[in-house]
Amino acid sequence: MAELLYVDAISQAMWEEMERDPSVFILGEDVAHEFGGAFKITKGFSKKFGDDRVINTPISESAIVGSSVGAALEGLRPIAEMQFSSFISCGFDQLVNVAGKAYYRWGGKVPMVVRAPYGGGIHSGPFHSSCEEAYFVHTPGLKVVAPSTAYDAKGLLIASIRDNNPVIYFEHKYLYRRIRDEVPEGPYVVPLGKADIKRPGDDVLVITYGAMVHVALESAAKLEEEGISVEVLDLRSLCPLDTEMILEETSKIGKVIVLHEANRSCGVGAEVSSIISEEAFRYLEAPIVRLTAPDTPVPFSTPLENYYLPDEPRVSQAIRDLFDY
Amino acid sequence: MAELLYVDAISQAMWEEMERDPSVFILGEDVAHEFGGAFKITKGFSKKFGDDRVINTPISESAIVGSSVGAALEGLRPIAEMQFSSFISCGFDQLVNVAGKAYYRWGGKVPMVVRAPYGGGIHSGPFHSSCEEAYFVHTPGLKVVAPSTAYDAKGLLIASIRDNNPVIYFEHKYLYRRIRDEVPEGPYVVPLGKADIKRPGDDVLVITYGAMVHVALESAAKLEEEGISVEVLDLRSLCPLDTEMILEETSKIGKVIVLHEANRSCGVGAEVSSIISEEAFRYLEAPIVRLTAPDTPVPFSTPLENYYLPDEPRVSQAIRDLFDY
Amino acid sequence: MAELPNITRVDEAYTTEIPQGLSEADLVLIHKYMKMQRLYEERVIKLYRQGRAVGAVYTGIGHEAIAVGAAFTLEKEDVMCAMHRDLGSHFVRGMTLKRVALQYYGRKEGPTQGRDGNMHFGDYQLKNYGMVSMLADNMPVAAGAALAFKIRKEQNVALAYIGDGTASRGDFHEALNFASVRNLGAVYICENNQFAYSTPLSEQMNIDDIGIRAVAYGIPGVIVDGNDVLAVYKVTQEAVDRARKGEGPTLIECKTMRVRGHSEHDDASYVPKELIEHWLKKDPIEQYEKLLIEKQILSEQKIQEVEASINQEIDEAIDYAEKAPLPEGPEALEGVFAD
Amino acid sequence: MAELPNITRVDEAYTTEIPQGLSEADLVLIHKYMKMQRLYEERVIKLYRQGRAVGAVYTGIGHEAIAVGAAFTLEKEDVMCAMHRDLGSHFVRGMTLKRVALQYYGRKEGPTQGRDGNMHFGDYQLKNYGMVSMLADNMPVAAGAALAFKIRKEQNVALAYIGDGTASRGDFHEALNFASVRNLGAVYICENNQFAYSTPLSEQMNIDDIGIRAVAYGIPGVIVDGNDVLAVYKVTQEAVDRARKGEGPTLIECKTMRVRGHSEHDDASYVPKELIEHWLKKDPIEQYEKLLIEKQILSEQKIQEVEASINQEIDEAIDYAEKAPLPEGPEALEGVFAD
Ligand SMILES: Cc1ncc(C[n+]2csc(CCOP(=O)(O)OP(=O)(O)O)c2C)c(N)n1
Ligand SMILES: Cc1ncc(C[n+]2csc(CCOP(=O)(O)OP(=O)(O)O)c2C)c(N)n1
Ligand SMILES: [Mg+2]
Ligand SMILES: [Mg+2]
Repeated sequence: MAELLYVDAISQAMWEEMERDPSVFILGEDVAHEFGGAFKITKGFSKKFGDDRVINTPISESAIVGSSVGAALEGLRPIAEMQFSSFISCGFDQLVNVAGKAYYRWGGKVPMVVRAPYGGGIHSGPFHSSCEEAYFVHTPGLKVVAPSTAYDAKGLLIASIRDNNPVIYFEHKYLYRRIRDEVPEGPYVVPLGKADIKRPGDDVLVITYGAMVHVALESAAKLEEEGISVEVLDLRSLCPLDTEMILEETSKIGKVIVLHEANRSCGVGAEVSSIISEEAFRYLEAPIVRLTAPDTPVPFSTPLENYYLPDEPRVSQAIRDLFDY
Repeated sequence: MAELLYVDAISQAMWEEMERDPSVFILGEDVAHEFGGAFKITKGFSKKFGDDRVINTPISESAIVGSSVGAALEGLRPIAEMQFSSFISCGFDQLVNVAGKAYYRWGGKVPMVVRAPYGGGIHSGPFHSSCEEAYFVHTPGLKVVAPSTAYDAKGLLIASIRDNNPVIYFEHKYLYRRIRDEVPEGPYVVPLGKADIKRPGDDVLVITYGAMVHVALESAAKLEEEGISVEVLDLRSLCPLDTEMILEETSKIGKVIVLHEANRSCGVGAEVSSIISEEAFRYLEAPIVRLTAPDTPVPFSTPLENYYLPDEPRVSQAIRDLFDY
Repeated sequence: MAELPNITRVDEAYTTEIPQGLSEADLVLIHKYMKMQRLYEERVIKLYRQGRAVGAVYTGIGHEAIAVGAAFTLEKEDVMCAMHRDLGSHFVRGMTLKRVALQYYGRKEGPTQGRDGNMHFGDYQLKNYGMVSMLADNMPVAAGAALAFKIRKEQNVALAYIGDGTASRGDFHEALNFASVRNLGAVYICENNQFAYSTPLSEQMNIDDIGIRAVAYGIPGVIVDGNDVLAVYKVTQEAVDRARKGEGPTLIECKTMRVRGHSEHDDASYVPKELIEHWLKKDPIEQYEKLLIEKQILSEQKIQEVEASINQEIDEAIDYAEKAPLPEGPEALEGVFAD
Repeated sequence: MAELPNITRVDEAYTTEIPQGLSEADLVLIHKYMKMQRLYEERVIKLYRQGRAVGAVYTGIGHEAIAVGAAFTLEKEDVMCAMHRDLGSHFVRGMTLKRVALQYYGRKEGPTQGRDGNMHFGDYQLKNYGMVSMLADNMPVAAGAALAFKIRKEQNVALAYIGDGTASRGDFHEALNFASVRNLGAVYICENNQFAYSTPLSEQMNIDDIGIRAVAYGIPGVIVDGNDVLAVYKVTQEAVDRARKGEGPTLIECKTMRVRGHSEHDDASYVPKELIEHWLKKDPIEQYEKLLIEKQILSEQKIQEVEASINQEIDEAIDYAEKAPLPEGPEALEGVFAD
């Protein structure tokens, strides 16, 4: 099996799905022609699939999302690219009120994917580093995924494209060219709603997703030397959430850290923490710890951003503290 | 002291602040002239304060929010009315990226209020009943309040107008003409960030806000007869959150229900629950229970909406169950 | 004012020539759908006053020529995105009075299964997209449907209705620009009824005609008398033809007047009485009936028969709806996601 | 094409007449600010290549006439909302090279205290609003500042820069419409550099001139050669005058070309070479220098002195910035809310 970069796994998923299914098409700013998108993820797609299936749009996020809804209602499967996830705010209304409510209100099926390159660690400041997933987890009718590996990136994107609902696919820019793992050629699916144990362990459970999975894995490797056995649970899918696995692992391990790089208040960490304290209270051996970014914009300057983002030393320390509780 | 309707307390707060401070002005759809807004809250304001301070806008929520930011940066104190809170989605980007980040990024002060008539129970379906507060609690740089009484409505609105930050003021449409309580004439302030015990009690703590405060009070009155002493804590301010009082009351009572009518996942209830389980774990005598609307749009038809909204019987039952835990 | 390129005005006179492609049977059908809208909405107003209808009531009384005239140009495979004054357009597309009544009563059997109310409905089978409250949100959606047609090389069109107030929203701009630059077969019908709730045109925009905004997108703009059903039909048909031929979108402004309140809880006291009276004299149904009688297509008596028959259908629909079961509470949880 | 009402075109020729109100000292200053932008940005490109600058680098090389020409019309009390190609406009308004360098290096002393990077800055004291990435978001904000001036009966204006790509966003429309209907003193400068990142105009819009969109709002539109600093100054000055007199907003389209990549990580291989070469021949600084020499306002030698002095200031600024302290990590938590 070939090792692929995270970013190439995303390209491959779209390429294969577009080959397989003529109803899949791509639209977004700068996605077409030789250029192939700000991150070159659709490079070569125009040549292969033609101008009708790889569409450059004006800078109109609301029209991008809204017209994706229209095309999806007509049975196509649009993949809309936000140039950076931060700009999803400009298409927010169409996502929340049109995409998210069509099926519930009048049975309109909206099989569409919005790809949202998100996350920090790349020195890009408030408008190119933010994490928006919680907004959409809070919104009924939208599914939300956030892969951490190339394997998951491909499988989740294929699952998202085939899903009959609007899916927001948060792909982490920091991982694009930093993460590489084995990815089968040809289509396969990582089902939405299934978490994955990225590393099993006994003493402390770290529940996380996206780039923070790798921070957690770093901590786990380090703490193994200190005799602490850390399990890393990668949520992968934030809506639907794999409540079952969250509760099962919690009940086995009893000490939980929820880790993410999004802002803290009303984030996915809050949701996971409260599900656990509602439904696995009696298994808890210590308070559930949330380790998240603070409630500030993502700052630009390196020391500020480094402080802002949870990192291995702080994650490891939190694990140690919890282990010692 | 005069008893005032919730809706009239809102009008009075704006009226008095506009009399006191020439930098306060109002803008929004249909707010001006004899008409005075969809809920008549600014009726009479045009006559008193003139066309420059009570401004009808086109249907342009993004321009309403964005121009409020501009006017606020120039030292005015705009009060922008969303006709219904649901339409705040159309001004979301300006709120999140412009209003919320100006001070952090470059020191631009944005003293503005966005009034957002929200909430269900009025048979208005998905687009006129929704609750958006969690989006903004999750967003750095925005303050969020949600009064439950006429007294708080006035005092919190005055505090919001005087605050030097963007504040989103969620006023509950269901309470407009249903709630009436004593409201002093003349300006007073209910400080942002301070919760309020609406009814003290010993056995079970219900933490809530907005219209659900009254549901909780109904349950508390009812359960008193059954010998269960219920405390009702009204958050009033959702950001900043009165963490101190939440923890203090939790540590005294030990059994907590968080109640709201917004969608469940990543809602304010999740935040409160996880703060408690992080910081008051050892005081908890039972799992924290969240009682919220489900993760669906707000349905229109009466039986559906009644099922959707937490109500006295279900709140009471949850309290009984928790009491018996 | 200098004439603008690619802007057509047909707002002067009432059309008396029958547009090509409309048979006598069509003319009668158009009349029937207009009448269905009028009579049903008049009934709903009564029900509302009696406290029998649930929720707010918006009517399109006076807008029937636009609702019906524009929708009548569409084929089955076309997509329609209506707004709150376009009940007649739904009838044109096959919606029944019974299902509309079920919708207004929040019944399980209705097109939204009680999940949404009054005009907030659509029908997937009929290709009528569900109305979204957020004004102008249907415009990019219609562009997207047209995009799907283009990608699949189908010659269908997507038609969306909007109001004058709607033309101030960002999505109006993004949709028209996108539809234009991708040359999509979308037709936008702007019902300029001179008010957005309480706000007159003069506080919404600094121009006299919304149709001229087409200039900003390099597409045809048409300004037409919105109380003249045949004129509305004709210009829409031309736009639909262009769209089918791959000649891109059109913006059509239909001038009319909201002769009642914004909704039934609004007394519209902010509207000058004379303005309403002026427009009531140009009632689209009365004018059309006059024409039909002149052309001997319908008689007074026949019209009364049509009314009676519609009223009976309305009676039955309301009766059926009032007795039809409501959804059960827990059904609120169903249908958030498609399988 | 028929001429449109209230649209002025001054895009044919290079202006050689000195606009009223500009003294010789002004002309020299304008040159200096343009040069400061050019030389600083050229330096930043070097630093970027050496890996010394943090984050992305966007330049306005070729846009200096617009950045400086438009900003030069403003008074201290006016508000300016610049974009990412307008470094020169900040210099006009009093921003120093040193503080800009501190910004690029993410230093504590910089205008955003390291909280944001490169062109994403503003200065509250100078009334330069901080640049927001979301294109067009600055347009309603400028309208709001103008609204404040109107409410307080001050004759200040608010000026916002945007790009051609920006003109596709909903906020473009909402802001222009709102500014027009409330008659606000806002001036919008659209820098049409023919590309939005990789996307040429032909894929952004179906019209030749963005300036004509003014028609949709009933306001003056102006189309001007964006490489002619005096022409840009002149039409902006006229718009600013109108705004001060309470005559409402103006949309000015400045035609230019992005002669480099979108940012320094973009090789712009999608741009036809000839197009760039064509525009490089019309370099705004070279053209302006030619004029100044012709008019004997500057000499070749004097220009070299100006360059040398700016370069020295840049050396000092970079040197200072490189040595200046970074913020401390925990400072990330400060300053979310104003007291
Ligand atoms: C984005 C948005 N903002 C506000 C509203 C509230 N609202 C409902 S109808 C209406 C007036 C609509 O005016 P217009 O577009 O002219 O349509 P009309 O009702 O006159 O037919 C308003 C402001 C809304 N539905 N959507
Ligand atoms: C709302 C929004 N969408 C996408 C982007 C990403 N983006 C940054 S610059 C740019 C191109 C801007 O084009 P234009 O407005 O013509 O300005 P130019 O860079 O050409 O000066 C894009 C798409 C953005 N900043 N804002
Ligand atoms: Mg209207
Ligand atoms: Mg450009």
